[in-house]
Amino acid sequence: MTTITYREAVRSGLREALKRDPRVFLMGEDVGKYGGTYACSKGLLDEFGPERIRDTPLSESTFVGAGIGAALGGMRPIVEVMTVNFSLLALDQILNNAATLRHMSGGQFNVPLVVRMATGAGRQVAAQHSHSLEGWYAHIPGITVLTPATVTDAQGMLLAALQEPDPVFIFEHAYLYSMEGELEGSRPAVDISRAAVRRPGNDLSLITFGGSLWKALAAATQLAQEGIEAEVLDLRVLRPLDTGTILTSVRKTHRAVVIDEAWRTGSFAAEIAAQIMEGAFYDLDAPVARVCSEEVPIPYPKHLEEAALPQPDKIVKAVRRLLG
Amino acid sequence: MTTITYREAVRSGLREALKRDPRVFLMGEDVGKYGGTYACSKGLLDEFGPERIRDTPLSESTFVGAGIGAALGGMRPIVEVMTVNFSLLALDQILNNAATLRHMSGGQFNVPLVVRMATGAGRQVAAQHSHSLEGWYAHIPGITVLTPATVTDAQGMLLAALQEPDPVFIFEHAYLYSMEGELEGSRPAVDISRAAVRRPGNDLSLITFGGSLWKALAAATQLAQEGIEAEVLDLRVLRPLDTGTILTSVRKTHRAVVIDEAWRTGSFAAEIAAQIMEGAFYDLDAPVARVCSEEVPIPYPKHLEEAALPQPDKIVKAVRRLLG
Amino acid sequence: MTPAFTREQGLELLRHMLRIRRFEERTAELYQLGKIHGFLHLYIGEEAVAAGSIPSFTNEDAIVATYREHGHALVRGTSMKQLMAELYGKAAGCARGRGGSMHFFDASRRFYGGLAIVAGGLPVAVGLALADKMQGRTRVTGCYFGDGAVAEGEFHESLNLAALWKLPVLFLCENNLYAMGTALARHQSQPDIAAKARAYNLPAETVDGMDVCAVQTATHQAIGSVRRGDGPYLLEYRTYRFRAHSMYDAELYRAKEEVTEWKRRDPISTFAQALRTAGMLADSDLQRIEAEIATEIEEAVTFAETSPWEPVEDLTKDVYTGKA
Amino acid sequence: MTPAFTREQGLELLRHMLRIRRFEERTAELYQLGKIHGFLHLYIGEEAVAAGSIPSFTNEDAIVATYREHGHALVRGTSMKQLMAELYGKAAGCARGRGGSMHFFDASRRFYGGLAIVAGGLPVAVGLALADKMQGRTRVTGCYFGDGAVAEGEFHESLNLAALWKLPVLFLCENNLYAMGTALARHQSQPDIAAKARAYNLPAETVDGMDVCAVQTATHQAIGSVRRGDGPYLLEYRTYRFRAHSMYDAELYRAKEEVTEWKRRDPISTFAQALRTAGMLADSDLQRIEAEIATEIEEAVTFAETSPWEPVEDLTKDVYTGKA
Ligand SMILES: Cc1ncc(C[n+]2csc(CCOP(=O)(O)OP(=O)(O)O)c2C)c(N)n1
Ligand SMILES: Cc1ncc(C[n+]2csc(CCOP(=O)(O)OP(=O)(O)O)c2C)c(N)n1
Ligand SMILES: [Mg+2]
Ligand SMILES: [Mg+2]
Repeated sequence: MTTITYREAVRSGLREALKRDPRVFLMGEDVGKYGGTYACSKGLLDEFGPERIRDTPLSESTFVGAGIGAALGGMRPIVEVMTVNFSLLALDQILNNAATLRHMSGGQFNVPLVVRMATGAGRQVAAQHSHSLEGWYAHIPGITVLTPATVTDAQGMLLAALQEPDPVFIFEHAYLYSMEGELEGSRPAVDISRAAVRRPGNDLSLITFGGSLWKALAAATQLAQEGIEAEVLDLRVLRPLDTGTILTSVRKTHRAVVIDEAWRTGSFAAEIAAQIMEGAFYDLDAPVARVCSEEVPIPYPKHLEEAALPQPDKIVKAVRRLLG
Repeated sequence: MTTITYREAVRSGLREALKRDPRVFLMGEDVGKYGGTYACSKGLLDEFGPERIRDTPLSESTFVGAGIGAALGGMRPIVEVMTVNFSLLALDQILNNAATLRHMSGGQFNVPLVVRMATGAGRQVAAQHSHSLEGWYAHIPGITVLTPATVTDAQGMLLAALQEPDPVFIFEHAYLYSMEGELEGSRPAVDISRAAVRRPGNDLSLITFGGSLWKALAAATQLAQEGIEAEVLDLRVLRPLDTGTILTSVRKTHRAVVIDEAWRTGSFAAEIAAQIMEGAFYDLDAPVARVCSEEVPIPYPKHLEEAALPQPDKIVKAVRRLLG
Repeated sequence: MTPAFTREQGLELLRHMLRIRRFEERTAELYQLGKIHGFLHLYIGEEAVAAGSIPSFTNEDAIVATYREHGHALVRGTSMKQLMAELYGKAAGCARGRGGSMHFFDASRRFYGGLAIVAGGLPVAVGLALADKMQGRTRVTGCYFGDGAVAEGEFHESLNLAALWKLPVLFLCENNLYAMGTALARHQSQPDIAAKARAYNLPAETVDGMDVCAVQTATHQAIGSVRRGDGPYLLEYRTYRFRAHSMYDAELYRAKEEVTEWKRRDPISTFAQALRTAGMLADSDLQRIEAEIATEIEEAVTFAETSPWEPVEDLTKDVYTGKA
Repeated sequence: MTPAFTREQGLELLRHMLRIRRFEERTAELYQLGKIHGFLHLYIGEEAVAAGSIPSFTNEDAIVATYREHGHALVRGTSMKQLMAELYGKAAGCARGRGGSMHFFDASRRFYGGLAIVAGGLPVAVGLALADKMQGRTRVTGCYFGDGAVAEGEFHESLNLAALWKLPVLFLCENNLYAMGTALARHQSQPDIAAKARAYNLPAETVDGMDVCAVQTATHQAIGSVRRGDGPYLLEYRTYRFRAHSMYDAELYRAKEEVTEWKRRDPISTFAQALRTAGMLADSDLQRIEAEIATEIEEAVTFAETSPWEPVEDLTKDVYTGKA
């Protein structure tokens, strides 16, 4: 097993993808000369040249749309939208073209497009740069939504995504890029249909994804010291959702807390809670609880940002309330 | 009481607003010479002139952003985004500017902007013109989201919205424009903080909003013939949500079905279900059920479109399942 | 207007235009009869553009069009039966009936829609051209859009990207002087669209869009330039729509006289007259062509009437590739 | 470069530039010390633009700027204490500390941000100008943005709308030749930005942005034109950023020699030299100014260090007006 950073994992996934398939190329703002805002594509321009590592102008709608067109035209584009915050500018192309073209054309066309973007808060970059909108994307039929939380997934999900015939969106939590982890397995290919149990436990289920996984695991460690064994689920794929694994866990533990960095109202955590109720109501010993962000544009100062976001201690408190 | 169409109700609300306050003006695509795609502003250009009834170029991001700026500058703009389908192009302005400016500026600025748009499916206009994205908007802190379902609300909510110091989004279901209804009360001013019980009942709660209200009422009528008395709740305001009224109803009926025209996964119906679980878990005799749209770009042919959307018979079936 | 072609070529152009005209006249009737639903945007008056431009593309080239694309699909060669079935919403339609009038697709002819979000096709066309360039193919992508689309940000972004990367895309602006009810001078501060294109260092030309010969000559030349690798090109066709924007439109925004004036320049009758003057068209030719078209239309209607609906069970087929 | 002003005026311009330079040098140190967090974009090298342009606006005029706005706020007159406190995230900051470096706001000076979505300020500025025009005020709105913003759709839409409606807005493009790591010629097919503006029928001029006198003259004249009601105007200032894009940037995208070359044109030293040559600046003047600025900075740092944080209880205050 090798220890690498999440950033390096993304980079090695990109490199591997570019090597494997000549149809693969990367485009986005500053992916080339700059090396990527988060340095995920550093060195790739030198290695693969400007035809395959393409710096784009600041035109999110058009370079995402161009990714759709290039996919229709037989390429395997990886489009980097620098962050989810700017992806709103491309949302029309995503919802109205990428997600619909296959169905709308009666199955004649498909759009094998991969879009990567950084997401999430926690780095004091304030209201306009701290969104967590994965839940919005997970609402869109026709696309797949991935949220790698480990270095293995950061590398392997990209490669798996490139095997899909339909659009895949990969949300990389910006806070994780510098995190180190162990790369599992020798071949960088991972399943992208199932949730994963990251820590087994019998007393309750902590269900989460992306950057919040590590907060949930920290909470679980703390709870273990109090004798509470939490099972920690990493959803990994928000659409199509692996409801089976969620229900299996909750049927065992009878209690669940969903952790989601999005604002609480209308969060994807609500969907998880609703599905648990629909599928395991009679197994529940208590209502499913949610730990989400406060309903506020994320503020800059550390103390306020921390107060706005889910944190291990808030998860622990929610668990105590649930059990108490 | 006067009988008018929903369209006329919107128009009379607009006229009244323009008369009351010289700072009010209307802008959007084809609101002027064309009279509005749904004829909501027909005649207003003649009555109020081109300074106050402004046709814009096709530039959703910019004319919504200009509405934000005009609101900051002391005006009371009503921006019509022709339909929710095109509002994605303006979503960056909405999320990153309209919704955040007050908080982000430490309370120095506020944005008294009203945005109206048509929403929903049911008129065979196919995948790109049939979205129901109110749930996405209801996720955004800093804005108010209204979904008038009656002629009284179509007229009165607009006037109430113009009294708000912060941005208000009004979603008019396109299917309702031709619907006739009784205008309640002599003064067109309505509350925009509370949900409304549109039909009282004790056996279960049908919770919905916008265009689906009429489907829920139709289902309730049918259920009544079977001796089942459904209470029908019209949420009216999706943000800030009137959770109290929802919980009061469910605590009485012990069962609920939420009806939402959005795609099921990640719908606002999930939020309602989650809140009911959080607030009334021990009052529930059965899991909260959802009747939403199928997870498919809405198809053009009538039989497929009907199959994709919530319908009275699907609601009735869901109720039978819940009770059975 | 002296045709620089043989009699056969001249008659072919005339036939293309007449086929569009008669087809659409019939669809308008069928709409009144309740056979066709949703939005129906007629191309009548603008036939010279599709008829004069589409034949200059090869089979390998790609076409991206708008919701006003009946003419483009007809000239491109999709069978009238498939198109009529699509308008009926039948499974034998060119998009399995899922899209109707606004969403024609035909993979066998590289016809990528039928896209109904104004300007939404431009980025996609840029991407198709990018794929061709990266794969070393000498194909051209033709992207049709209206004058209204010129105001949208995607026009700007797409022209810049195409010109920056010297992509083989031909932008074909069908300037019919109105975006719905908004006249060109009321939505463009600089109404000369070709002049705009030049601000991206992109060659551009304004063409008389009522003159099928002028359209053919200019388009042929422009496609040649693009195919040679000289980068993108824009053609602005000055044309006029004789009918309402869609089937619901009171046409409050333009004077009857203006319409009458433009009808004097009817592309079909003026071209027929020119052919007659050149001795290329006899009354019997016209009768024969009209009769053939009438038969084709009848057959298409019969086909559409008698062919089956897509079964409801297939509703979500093709949302994802290979999944029902 | 012969100053056409009095000694006092000359020294004032120099002081403005030096204040920005020294302030930012200090913020860079404070960033390294962990006092300032998040993104910090320095303006060093570009001081002549803010110093030469902002004073030509009246107190009644409005300013909309970007995330690189320290200089603009300083020249506009917001106290350095408030700005430093904002960078620290303290409650006495110009935005209660909620925004930090990218989000300065000051209602008393009509300073509307500090907006961090590239090009997102343009529509807002257009709207502010619209409000002024509708209310018959002769105010001007100044909108600052970078060369990178020119590629975004909102640039296009906003220039069109402003020119179409003859709105009193001055677009001030700070063309520092790079959008992050992407050089102008690699993001614009036509790198002459003033030429682009003319394609909207909007008067435009390119100005030497390293020469504070040239900036002042051109800006003064342009604001006059806008204020007279002649409609919008665009100024392109050719300038250069001496530092990295933000605090994280390996500057892989430009040659050291290029930076050195531009540093020879340092707006501060060249202007100081010109003043000296004109007999307007003595060493003692410079020492005095530097000393005053040093004191001001020390006081600002002390103020920021010692002033309190916003209490966590106020986290959601101002999300909605009047609600906690
Ligand atoms: C982004 C977007 N905004 C608004 C609409 C509604 N709409 C449909 S067609 C149209 C006018 C388009 O005019 P133009 O581009 O000139 O095409 P034409 O209809 O004249 O062929 C409008 C406003 C839309 N479909 N997409
Ligand atoms: C819409 C959007 N896309 C991307 C970014 C990330 N980003 C921040 S600054 C920047 C470069 C902007 O360059 P320019 O407009 O020239 O301004 P400069 O930084 O040179 O002052 C980018 C890409 C953003 N903030 N907004
Ligand atoms: Mg048009
Ligand atoms: Mg720049």
